[in-house]
Amino acid sequence: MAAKTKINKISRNGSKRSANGGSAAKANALRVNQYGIPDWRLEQPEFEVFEVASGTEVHYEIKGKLNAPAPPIRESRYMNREQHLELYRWMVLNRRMEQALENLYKQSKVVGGVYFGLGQEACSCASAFALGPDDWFAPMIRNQGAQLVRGFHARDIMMQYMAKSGSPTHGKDGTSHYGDIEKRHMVSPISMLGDLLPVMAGVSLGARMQGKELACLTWIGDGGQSTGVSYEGINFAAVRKLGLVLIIESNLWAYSTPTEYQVAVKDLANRAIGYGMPGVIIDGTDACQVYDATYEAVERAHRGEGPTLIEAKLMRMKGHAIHDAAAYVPKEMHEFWRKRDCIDRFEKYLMDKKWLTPGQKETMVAEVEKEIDADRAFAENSPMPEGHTAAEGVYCEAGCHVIKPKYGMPKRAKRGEGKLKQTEAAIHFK
Amino acid sequence: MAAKTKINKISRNGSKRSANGGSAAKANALRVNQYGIPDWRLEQPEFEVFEVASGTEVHYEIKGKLNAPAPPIRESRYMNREQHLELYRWMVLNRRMEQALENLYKQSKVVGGVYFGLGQEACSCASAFALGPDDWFAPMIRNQGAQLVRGFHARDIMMQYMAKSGSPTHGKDGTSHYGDIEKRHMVSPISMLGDLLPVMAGVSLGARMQGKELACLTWIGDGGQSTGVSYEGINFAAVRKLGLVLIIESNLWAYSTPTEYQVAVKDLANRAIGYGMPGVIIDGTDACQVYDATYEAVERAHRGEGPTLIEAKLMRMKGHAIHDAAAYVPKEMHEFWRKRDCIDRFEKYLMDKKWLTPGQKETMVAEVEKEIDADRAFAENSPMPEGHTAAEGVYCEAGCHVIKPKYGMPKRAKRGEGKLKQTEAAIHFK
Amino acid sequence: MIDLVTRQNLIPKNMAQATYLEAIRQGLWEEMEQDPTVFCIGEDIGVYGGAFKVTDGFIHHFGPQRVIDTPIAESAIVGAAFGASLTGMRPVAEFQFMDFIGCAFNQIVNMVAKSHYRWGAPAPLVLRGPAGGGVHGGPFHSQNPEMHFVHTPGIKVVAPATPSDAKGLIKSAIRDNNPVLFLEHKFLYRRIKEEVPDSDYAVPIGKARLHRPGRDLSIITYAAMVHAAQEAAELLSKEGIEVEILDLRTLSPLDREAITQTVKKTNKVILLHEDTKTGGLAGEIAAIINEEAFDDLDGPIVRITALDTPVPFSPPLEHFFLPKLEDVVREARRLHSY
Amino acid sequence: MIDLVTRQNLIPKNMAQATYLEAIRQGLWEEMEQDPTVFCIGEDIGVYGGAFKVTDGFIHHFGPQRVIDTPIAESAIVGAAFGASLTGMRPVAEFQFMDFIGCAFNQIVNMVAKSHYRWGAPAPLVLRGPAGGGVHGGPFHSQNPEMHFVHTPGIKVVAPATPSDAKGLIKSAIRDNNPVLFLEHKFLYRRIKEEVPDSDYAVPIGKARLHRPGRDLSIITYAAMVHAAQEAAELLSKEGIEVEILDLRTLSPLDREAITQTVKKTNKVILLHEDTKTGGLAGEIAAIINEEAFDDLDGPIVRITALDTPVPFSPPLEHFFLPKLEDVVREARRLHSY
Ligand SMILES: Cc1ncc(C[n+]2csc(CCOP(=O)(O)OP(=O)(O)O)c2C)c(N)n1
Ligand SMILES: Cc1ncc(C[n+]2csc(CCOP(=O)(O)OP(=O)(O)O)c2C)c(N)n1
Ligand SMILES: [Mg+2]
Ligand SMILES: [Mg+2]
Repeated sequence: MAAKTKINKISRNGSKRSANGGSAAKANALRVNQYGIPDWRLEQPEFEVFEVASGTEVHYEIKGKLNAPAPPIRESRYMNREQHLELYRWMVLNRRMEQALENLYKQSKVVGGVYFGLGQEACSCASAFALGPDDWFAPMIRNQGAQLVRGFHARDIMMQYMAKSGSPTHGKDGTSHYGDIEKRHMVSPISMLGDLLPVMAGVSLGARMQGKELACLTWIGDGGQSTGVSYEGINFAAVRKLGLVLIIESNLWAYSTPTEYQVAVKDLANRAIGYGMPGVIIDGTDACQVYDATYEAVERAHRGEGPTLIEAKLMRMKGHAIHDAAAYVPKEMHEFWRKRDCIDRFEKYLMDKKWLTPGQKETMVAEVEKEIDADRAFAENSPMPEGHTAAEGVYCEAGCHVIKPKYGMPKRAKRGEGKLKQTEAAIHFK
Repeated sequence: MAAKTKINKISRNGSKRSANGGSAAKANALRVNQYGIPDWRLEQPEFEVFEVASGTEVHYEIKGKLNAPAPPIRESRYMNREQHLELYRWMVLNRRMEQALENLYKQSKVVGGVYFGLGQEACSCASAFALGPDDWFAPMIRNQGAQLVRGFHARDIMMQYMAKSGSPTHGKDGTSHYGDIEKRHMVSPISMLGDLLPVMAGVSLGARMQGKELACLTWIGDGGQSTGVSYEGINFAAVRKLGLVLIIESNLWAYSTPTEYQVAVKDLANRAIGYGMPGVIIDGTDACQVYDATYEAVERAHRGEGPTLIEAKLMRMKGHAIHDAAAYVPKEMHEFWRKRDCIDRFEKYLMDKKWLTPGQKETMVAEVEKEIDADRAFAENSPMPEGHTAAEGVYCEAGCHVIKPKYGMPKRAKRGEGKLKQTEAAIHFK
Repeated sequence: MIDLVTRQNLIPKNMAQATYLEAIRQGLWEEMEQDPTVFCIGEDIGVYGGAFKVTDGFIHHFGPQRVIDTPIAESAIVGAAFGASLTGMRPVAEFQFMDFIGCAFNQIVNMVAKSHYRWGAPAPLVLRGPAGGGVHGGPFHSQNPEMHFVHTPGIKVVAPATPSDAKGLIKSAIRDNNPVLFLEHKFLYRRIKEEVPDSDYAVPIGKARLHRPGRDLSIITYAAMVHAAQEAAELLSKEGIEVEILDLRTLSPLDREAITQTVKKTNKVILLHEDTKTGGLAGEIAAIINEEAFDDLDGPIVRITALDTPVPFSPPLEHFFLPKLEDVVREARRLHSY
Repeated sequence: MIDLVTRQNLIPKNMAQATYLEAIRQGLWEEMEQDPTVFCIGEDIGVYGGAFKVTDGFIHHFGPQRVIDTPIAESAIVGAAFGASLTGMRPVAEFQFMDFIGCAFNQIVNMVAKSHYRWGAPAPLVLRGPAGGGVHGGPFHSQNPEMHFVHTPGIKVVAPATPSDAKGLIKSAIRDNNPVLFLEHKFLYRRIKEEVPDSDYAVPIGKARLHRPGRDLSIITYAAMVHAAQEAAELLSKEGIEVEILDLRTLSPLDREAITQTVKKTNKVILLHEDTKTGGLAGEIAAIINEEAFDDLDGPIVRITALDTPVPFSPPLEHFFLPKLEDVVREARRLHSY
């Protein structure tokens, strides 16, 4: 059998690529940081968090230019008018749904706590909105907006929190801990931060074997990215040029811990250098930047060129979860970021452009509220699961699922006929 | 109680520091890589490893400038003549001891396999040699030289391999898997790669609480540094500015896996940028570079300024362990690096300087051989452990160890008298 | 000598009411006051005082050098604690939830637990944090990880059921020269309260506690299930069935003597735990009883445990999943009449 | 229906001699030939063929796309395998040594094992690699990690003792729609050889195998210890003690019926395993026997296991540590005359 010799250059982000890889990510870059990482932001906020220890007490303070005006929105290079408006609607739905969740909580209709993405709606919605129809995603707790954008309904999320039988997990798990591998291609997160990263790399790997280059979007916090498994997952994706699109949500806190105690580097996007993959810094409160950066990363993934690390700078505007008043956060910090609210600014941008009028907004909000009301009613009226179902579903039993390649049967390598030969080589322990 | 307010700026490798932190590491840098990482090497070898897949077979090939002449040794800025000679002796002892181990293995006197640091003696010995007397270290399997430099004897290592009762672990474990927290301050490695990194950070933390700034030296392979725990440990050290001195031994292979399939970045030292700590690239076959870079990192640790990442470029000159003929390594690669042998080049350097004559060398080698012979005889004649001791020592029982702070009782913070108050705050799950 | 005394006997004079949570706080605080080598390390334990507020206020009193917030990196936390312990410190590392212990599994099992055996380095550290369910925490905030460590030679495992034991055992854990996994049952944190000695006292590791003496059958259990057993015992007592309850307190090393003694006394035994069944502690105890008291058994050893599933989130599911009072009562009746 | 047949009956006509290692290789190769969704992922499994050469030659035949060398990152390996399985692939991930499974513990236990229960996503993947001692591998190359996963609902655990079972079970593991931990005993890799069917056959997961029928007492065991039991049985047979040996083959789910059946037959039972004692599988089986066949027991259940220590390196220590032939013979005699 004539053997055709194929030479695969092993991927290595060596000298041939420019400083920060992805030419796509670079095109738009007006500015790069000291390591050549593109920084798309129109404002580089300047402040630092300090630990202040008096003789009897320890707390955090902030110093810096805290009354700088909010920056404008950066023009999108990829979204058209309709997309802007659709995205705006998702962001409004995201926020209003979370307000509804807060109310449900206050009415004791929720089991456990509630998590919010307040101030981060652009980061959740615009990124999910930039995915192609077949692409996969895996949200974290703050990315409830992404779930809406990708086809779940407020009621699904409400029922998750209310532990209802009709929830996507039938009450087995709560919050954003659900998924769908059939239609919406959402991988369920688990609580342990970072474990999704290699999983999403693996989704890309599996699809590639079936001839399909997917973008696999996930998010991780500035805190969560400290886990070892995050590193393992990103590195693996970089080595195998898998379609991981990773957004690091640098929201300045991880529960009560300021990023200063999480990492010693100012821009987490710098870690891209060490992985040998492109990184980019964006303003996570600017829906257009989030969309465009994700869009380019998705395109790159579709071309099979490998992963992208997007660092979105923003602020967690509530406590870790509903029980947490975030008393440890210096007040000025919330004030500074409130002025940078992603919805307010996007709305103003759309109105300035005359793409949205106050009247249209009112109509849209009313529709959104109606949708939420209907979903809330549905969720409230749906039953709790029956106890005995707790015993079911640990294993995939006969007939429960058909396993088959989603994108077609992988092609067999055309290689020598080769039969299995006995192995006689030396080994480590005998 | 008058409360004196102390403001601790949280460490963050922000804009105030220059591109790659450590000014010490920089002083000597004639050259930096594209990200500003100092590169002390006098030669930047140019080659790449390729995976070649024919129709019936897959193997690795190498392409590049493979007949470049070996670079000279870089003048040390810190070692004097005696130190050069002492270091040379350690390297010779390191290599000859490993040859003795190989012979013992061939005579079936060793239990299990044997690991070698052939070609990496400079990296093991010169770094350990740069430590201060109180500093700690934790060797990996290839750093048997470091153990000799820090006060263990060839017989200790031989008895570890021979599983003798008199071995440092009394036969409980083998190879370099032993330690000493009393005198030599060596932390025992475990097989799982990377787990030592947070441990060494913790040693530095514990000592700091006792008022002592230690340098804690450890090594990790270009393969081993892919583990998540490596990342967690380095990041923690960077955030808390702990005295971790980390040498990444970029020896181009991890067992049979070329670095190209391990990481997508060319210089692992670039990861220092993402950690927010200084990184430096050295020629790991140049004892002077290894010594000087470690010396500066140790000084930095002693000043309490934090960790340093040293990437030593070199080549694993044998298989993974004695059973492995390394048939997967392209031959030219061994040839290329054989010309760069760390002992031959250091020896020539010393002879060129007239610090070492052929006669002196002969005497020294004879002494070393004598020492090894004596140690081998001792090890061979020492008994195996008695079976029943297998049951002993799982727990530290009364009287077995006295736990006390090694560097003095930590000072109590002078803070308010404060009594424990009841806590009533909201929590996550009730 | 075993320590089969009722709780009351253990408690010295100087006492005040404290919840299970406050009792742990007291024990930890007192040890930090007495011994400057003790320090705390974990996520959000400093200014915030920990997710459950176990170290609330500690940073103010002991300073940020001794109450250390870390990155989210459990393997680094355990590794750093171990490293510090090698220099003679006594670190107390918090897992925000015990469910996250899997993220440090290798570091605990292979680095820490084997260090004394392998190379003679003691690791006097404590790994502590909230475990257990019943609070609708779902699959990742309700786990009982004890068996992974009961099955790991070199680390001790403690799981107190009462405030007094919680305080006395956290102190013993800190003073122990071995690594100790200290499992705090989060369901109990603020639900139970009792008189707890103010003064310095400690409860020995490795000793079970006779929670309730009885005649007819024994329930061997630990942590939150002690209270389920107590409820059942009170109900059964009305029917004339007198249940003896043995609270193991320490899960590794197990108090074989106490286990044997109660079996020899009542000849019938129920093993009750909140952890899932297969591979759970009940199996180990069943084997011990077979080894030590086979001829004393007047009926089969009965296991009552959670189902072999992850911990489900929804209240009716979690209720179904967990061992229930009615299970205990039913099985006790059945065994009594065996 | 249980499957209490002797080995011989299971084996179809078309046969050739194969070692335990070759049998695994055959099974894996055949599945990869038959099903293009099966692929291998792990450290040094490609050009090198794996530390023990299980995948030797695979990369040449199936290509580097289906035999993937990874960075040293066990959590990434398991995570990526799981991710790929979500797209309908059937990944077979190798741990270079099973001792390193602790580095992927959280990913396995919390991501993979709970996925079907929590959100209905099946994870048809196999985690395989060499486990077990007796080769002087020391504390980190000899471990038996089964119990961590037997105690984890949602993952199956398989541990074959013979070449035929190894081949038949690796095939079943790959075809299973659930995650399966496949433990290869490295002591057996090249030490045992037998006729193994060439053709396509599979051994069902969840079924024990009657390795040797007997009358007087039962030894329930698995993996390498099956052969120790066999040796003991041959010795004891000369004394007129006829030992029945049940090879569990699958450790999770356990074949309760087969266990019960052998106990009901011989009324006396020894539980034998290489894993350490406390929290080992013997405890679980003791509890099952108590539940299923308490009244059939004519003597205490005897456990023979390794010591509760790490696996020591030096041969005399490891010998002392491991269950020994003389232990089995001695305990069998004692139990026989109970
Ligand atoms: C491995 C792991 N350790 C600890 C936790 C507990 N925990 C949940 S969220 C959180 C903070 C996360 O911070 P970040 O990743 O920055 O996300 P953010 O909440 O800011 O969006 C912590 C510590 C966890 N979920 N997983
Ligand atoms: C966590 C973990 N996974 C796998 C192994 C098996 N293993 C031992 S050494 C080795 C290769 C190490 O390569 P590298 O770190 O580059 O060191 P080198 O041998 O090149 O010095 C592997 C895969 C291990 N020891 N630990
Ligand atoms: Mg955050
Ligand atoms: Mg290497």
